[in-house]
Amino acid sequence: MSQINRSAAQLNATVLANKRIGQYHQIVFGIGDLVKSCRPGNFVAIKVGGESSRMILRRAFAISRVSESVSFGGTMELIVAPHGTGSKWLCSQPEGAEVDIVAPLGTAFGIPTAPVNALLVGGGYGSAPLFGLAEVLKARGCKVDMLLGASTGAKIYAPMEGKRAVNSLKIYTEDGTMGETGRVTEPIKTLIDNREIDVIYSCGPMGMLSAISALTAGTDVVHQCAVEEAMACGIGICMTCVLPVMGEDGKIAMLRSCIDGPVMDGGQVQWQMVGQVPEGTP
Amino acid sequence: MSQINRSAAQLNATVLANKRIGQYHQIVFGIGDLVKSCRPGNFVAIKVGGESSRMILRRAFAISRVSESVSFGGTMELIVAPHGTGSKWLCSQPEGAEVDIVAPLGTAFGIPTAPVNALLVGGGYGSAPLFGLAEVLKARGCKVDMLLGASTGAKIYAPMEGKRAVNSLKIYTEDGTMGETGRVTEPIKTLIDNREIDVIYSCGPMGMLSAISALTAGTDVVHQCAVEEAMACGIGICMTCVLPVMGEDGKIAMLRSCIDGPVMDGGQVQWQMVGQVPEGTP
Amino acid sequence: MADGRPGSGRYTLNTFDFSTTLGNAFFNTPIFTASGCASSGKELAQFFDLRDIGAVVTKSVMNKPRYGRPTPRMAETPSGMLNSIGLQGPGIDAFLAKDVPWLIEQKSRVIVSIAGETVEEYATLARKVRSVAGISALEVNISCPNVENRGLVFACDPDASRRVIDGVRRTIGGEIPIIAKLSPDVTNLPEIARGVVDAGADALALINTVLGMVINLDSMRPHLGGKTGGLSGPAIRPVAVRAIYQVHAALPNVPILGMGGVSSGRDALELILAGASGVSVGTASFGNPSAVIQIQRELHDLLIAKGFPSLKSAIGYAHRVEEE
Amino acid sequence: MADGRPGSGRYTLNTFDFSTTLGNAFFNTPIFTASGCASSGKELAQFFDLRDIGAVVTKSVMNKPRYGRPTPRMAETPSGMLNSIGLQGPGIDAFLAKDVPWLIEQKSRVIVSIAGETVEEYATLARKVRSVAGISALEVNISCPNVENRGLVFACDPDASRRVIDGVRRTIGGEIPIIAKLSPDVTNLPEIARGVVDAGADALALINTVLGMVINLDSMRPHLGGKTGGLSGPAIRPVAVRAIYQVHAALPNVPILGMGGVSSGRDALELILAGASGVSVGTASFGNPSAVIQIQRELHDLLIAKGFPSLKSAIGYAHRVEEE
Ligand SMILES: Cc1cc2nc3c(=O)[nH]c(=O)nc-3n(C[C@H](O)[C@H](O)[C@H](O)COP(=O)(O)OP(=O)(O)OC[C@H]3O[C@@H](n4cnc5c(N)ncnc54)[C@H](O)[C@@H]3O)c2cc1C
Ligand SMILES: Cc1cc2nc3c(=O)[nH]c(=O)nc-3n(C[C@H](O)[C@H](O)[C@H](O)COP(=O)(O)OP(=O)(O)OC[C@H]3O[C@@H](n4cnc5c(N)ncnc54)[C@H](O)[C@@H]3O)c2cc1C
Ligand SMILES: Cc1cc2nc3c(=O)[nH]c(=O)nc-3n(C[C@H](O)[C@H](O)[C@H](O)COP(=O)(O)O)c2cc1C
Ligand SMILES: Cc1cc2nc3c(=O)[nH]c(=O)nc-3n(C[C@H](O)[C@H](O)[C@H](O)COP(=O)(O)O)c2cc1C
Ligand code: FES
Ligand code: FES
Repeated sequence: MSQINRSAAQLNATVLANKRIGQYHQIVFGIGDLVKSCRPGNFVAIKVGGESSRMILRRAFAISRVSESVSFGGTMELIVAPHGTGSKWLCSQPEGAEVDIVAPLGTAFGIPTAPVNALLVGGGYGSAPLFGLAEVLKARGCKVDMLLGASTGAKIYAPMEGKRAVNSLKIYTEDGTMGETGRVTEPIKTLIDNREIDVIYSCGPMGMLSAISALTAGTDVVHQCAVEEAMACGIGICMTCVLPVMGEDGKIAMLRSCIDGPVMDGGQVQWQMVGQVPEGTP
Repeated sequence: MSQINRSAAQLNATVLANKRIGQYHQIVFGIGDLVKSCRPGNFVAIKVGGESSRMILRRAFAISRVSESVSFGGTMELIVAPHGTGSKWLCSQPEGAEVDIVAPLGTAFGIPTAPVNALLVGGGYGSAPLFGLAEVLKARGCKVDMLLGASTGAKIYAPMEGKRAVNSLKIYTEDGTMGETGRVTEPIKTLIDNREIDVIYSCGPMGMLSAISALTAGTDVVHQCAVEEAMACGIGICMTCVLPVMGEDGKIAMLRSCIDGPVMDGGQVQWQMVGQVPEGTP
Repeated sequence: MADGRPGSGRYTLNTFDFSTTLGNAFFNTPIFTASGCASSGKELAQFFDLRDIGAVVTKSVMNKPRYGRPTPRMAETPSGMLNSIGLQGPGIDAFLAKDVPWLIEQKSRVIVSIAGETVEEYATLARKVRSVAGISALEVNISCPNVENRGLVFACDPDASRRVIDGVRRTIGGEIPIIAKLSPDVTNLPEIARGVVDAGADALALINTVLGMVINLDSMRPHLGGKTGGLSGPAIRPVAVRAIYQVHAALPNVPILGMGGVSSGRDALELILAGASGVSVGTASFGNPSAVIQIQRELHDLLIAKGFPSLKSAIGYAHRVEEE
Repeated sequence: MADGRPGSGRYTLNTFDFSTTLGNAFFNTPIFTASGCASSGKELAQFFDLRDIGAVVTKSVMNKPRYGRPTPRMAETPSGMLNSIGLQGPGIDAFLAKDVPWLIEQKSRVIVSIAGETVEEYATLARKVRSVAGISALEVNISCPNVENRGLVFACDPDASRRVIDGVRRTIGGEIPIIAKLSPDVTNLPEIARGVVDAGADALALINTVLGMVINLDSMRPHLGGKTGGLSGPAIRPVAVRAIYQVHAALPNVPILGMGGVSSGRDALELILAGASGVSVGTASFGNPSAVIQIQRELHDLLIAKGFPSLKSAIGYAHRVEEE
């Protein structure tokens, strides 16, 4: 049997809670034993719009957290921005609704075997998977600092509970409505120059990931980023979600961000070429 | 301004009640003052499937009854068979849901100015508009007898309250699970021969309407029937719902059952040619 | 900033120019009904004032009265529908005597759509239309079977298309513009378009329905009385956008009346950016009797929100070459 | 009751014959993946056993490795989607060395789909495929731009289509059947079909995607990196049914692998009644990773419920002439 999608299963998950937090919805699903296969960085693909919907493709969302509780069994939390018709539909699902999901999908953040100094950088709802990641890193003895940014305060997702797992948390908004005014990438250069961090984990808009990659380029800092490309299938069969990535052989390949990602090595992604194809294509 | 669709309005109607009755759903909508324009025989066209539905056409349903109450204002009742995706969606709408309707549409049953002996014949959910009609006829001093038929008892719709308006009610089912075993058309010949009735009002499957027209042909009995043809628009603009009908000029015309019907003169409809076009078509 | 580039909402409701032209015909707004989806106009008058929209495009009329095709004439399909009406209608004489005067009385702009089975029939229809005053344009629906050539649809045959338009052009003179309505079911749409423009069409209507079929799973035969039918509605919108974009790229100076699956202002804008000078709303009216006027309002507000100074500045805007 | 007529459920799971053939290739079931919608098979193996379906049709492979088109490569449309992948792939050598052996090891039936830019490239690909054992059939995707003729898609040009198939036929010999995959974007599909059959195609695959476009309302330019894309999904099902019905009527003895918007057993049956001997499931797998196997189960049960003694007896049943 193939190794691709090897933990993935399709199931009807029940909405256990759906709460508005700022401009997002925090939605909790009952997914039973599937939580055991979910790792920080993985995502879920959700069927939207109900039975007779004209929307035929699933929508992808990062798994924010999973947990197991006595009363609900395994649960999975998503942080969803009501963006277009599909995500708005999801945000409108009441408690008790059943939703068709495929999970877990994609690569996970690599967890260091030894304690390291980790910087977690999240943009907008990109912070969602970082809190679960912080817990895992913390358990491994890592020092975990977090930077969150967004255009405005209502787009910062930073739950109280989540903050326990981080050593420090700093927030940046472009309009200054929360935390510092400015971009989340601003303090990173100093942190790198001062050799305060060994690895950066990032999740957020492609521009942010690209900017971080530029800062880590030529340094020893490892940059693991969760990319976000439009996906038609989420399971590797359609080839719509590709990114140019430098391979070990020094050649650029168009890799599928759904199965070779979403977590990728930021240093290998050819950011300047995203949305293009490499030279020399027939 | 045109006379076509002249009482029709489009509005969001609230579902006030939705109750299963046998194989049907009795659904009551709040439609306010629009009840004043609704006549027995008119129908309503309903948008189904919600915002992002792949169903782009409205579904037609006969208005079963309208009434005005102090607590709910004007209400409209439909009897809906869960047939395919659209009608099932409608049957699944909970109390409080808002549904986009266009009503009232189409022709109404003609009401005699003098008291007559009327026979009302309903097949399946076709009985729905007949009870409202019975009340109007009764108020005009008519004698109202009713025959209802269906393949099986669960498909007979005959509400308690409705029976008050009729002098007699006889039920026929093909499988004998309710009333007499047999077809609703069986007793009609005798009633006509015995000159017990002046006018037949019918609503139900096309086969039933056609059979009644055959029985009234050559007699003095007027036959007003509510036909049911697949309708794309319900308002006269698409020409999908046509039936061959003999005009006063002795020529056959393909009339739109949504605006020249659903109530038509059964004696004029060219039943043997339904689903065909008249000879001599270019 | 150059003319025709969207700014940032500087244009207001008052200064915004919503008008459009197709050949020498002027319309206050670019939103029209689609032929066959508004009958002769009367039926929609209950839902909005016909004067408020760009024009009523009437159902394609033939020379003689016609019964059309047997029922069933429609089948709903995912985000679309098939129809096989077969051009049922009263014939051109009754139509010009009754339906057109009513529309003109309402002060509605009228585009008459004609359909024929021979090149000769089209010319006859054009001659009759010419004799009536008050018509803004003539839409020539050439997606009809050519009885003189094995029933091959005119619009699928470059030569037959040209001959129809040529005959119409010569009959009607230069008074009212000719809009040739094309079928997307061809290998090379720009070629057909170029042919009819060379033959005298002032504008093009794109697209007619896409040929389709549904098998009824009860009878296990084709569901429609006419077996095949025309697919319309949102399902075909990407085909319409492609067709308009392709033809506008090939013939940038020929105005296009776009249609196909438009059911919101954003859909209409998509067709306009692709190259349509006006947009007809068809199937959407079946699901929503007020669709035409609602779409018009949405388009108006959207154009202003996007910062276009006028409808005209948005036409074909997706083709611009300058770098942002 | 004559053979091939549905009875009333007399056939049970045990006696029902679900098998089909395309040319001389035999398949246990008539449900396949669609080229480009299952990659090379591995990705779906988590969701069902590849041995259980009729065959895996692999993504069209070219002679050389290929990056494909720039992103965005997809746009969702009402009940459909556009794609513009541009045949990204590893090239035939790597494909035959790695992907095909894996599938054969899984005991999956394999149909290899090839795509080229010249008549010569198709022949080269066919020669390479011929050298590998265990392949059930060759699907020749001719909906590709012909670099030798102004990028005109092979499948839109009767002559170029014929030459491709002729070249493949002569290279591959008679061992495995050739399935020519056609585009619906042509004026006369039966003509193209007849041409490729005359040139040696054993079967036809109908339909490839329909050419479409979406304009992005933010950038106000074509949304896809490749500007136009192929429309697939339920939106195009009526076009697929029509294409299959038309071609089966014209060439009743040529087996058809049908596809286009199939997302349930009832959809698959529609295509089979129209004339398909097998059905490929494409876009439906994107929305539902188990779609192929679920559709297969539903079709199986539906055929039995309708009283067909075998899959074969349902093929083209909508064309029957006898009165009921
Ligand atoms: C790996 C991954 C993880 C993600 N995690 C989250 C998350 O945790 N929270 C969250 O709110 N959103 C997340 N997104 C983005 C989310 O998938 C889109 O917001 C959503 O698909 C939009 O669908 P729609 O119907 O609301 O919008 P529409 O714009 O109507 O969607 C139309 C089509 O475009 C695609 N699309 C639109 N926007 C995006 C986008 N930004 N990224 C990818 N596809 C898009 C849709 O999937 C759909 O196919 C993630 C995306 C990816 C690929
Ligand atoms: C004037 C009129 C009055 C009606 N009154 C009632 C009523 O009171 N109660 C009731 O239960 N039903 C009534 N019907 C039938 C009802 O419209 C159909 O059952 C319903 O449209 C089926 O839609 P669906 O999506 O459930 O089925 P589907 O089969 O999925 O519908 C597919 C398409 O076919 C059309 N269609 C399918 N069946 C019919 C049908 N029998 N008649 C017309 N169009 C059909 C649908 O409108 C739709 O466009 C009436 C129909 C008409 C024309
Ligand atoms: C029921 C129906 C009838 C139509 N009749 C005509 C017609 O008579 N003449 C014509 O040129 N187009 C006719 N059309 C095509 C429409 O004018 C339009 O080109 C097509 O439906 C695409 O637009 P839409 O998706 O907005 O409906 C008809 C379409 C439908 C759905
Ligand atoms: C993302 C995607 C990629 C495709 N790639 C190919 C391909 O490589 N070769 C091919 O012959 N067809 C390709 N197709 C077309 C499909 O095989 C199929 O013919 C078409 O999508 C219609 O079927 P569907 O509606 O079930 O998807 C592709 C379709 C999609 C959606
Ligand atoms: S989303 Fe389909 S391959 Fe990645
Ligand atoms: S349903 Fe459209 S004309 Fe009657």
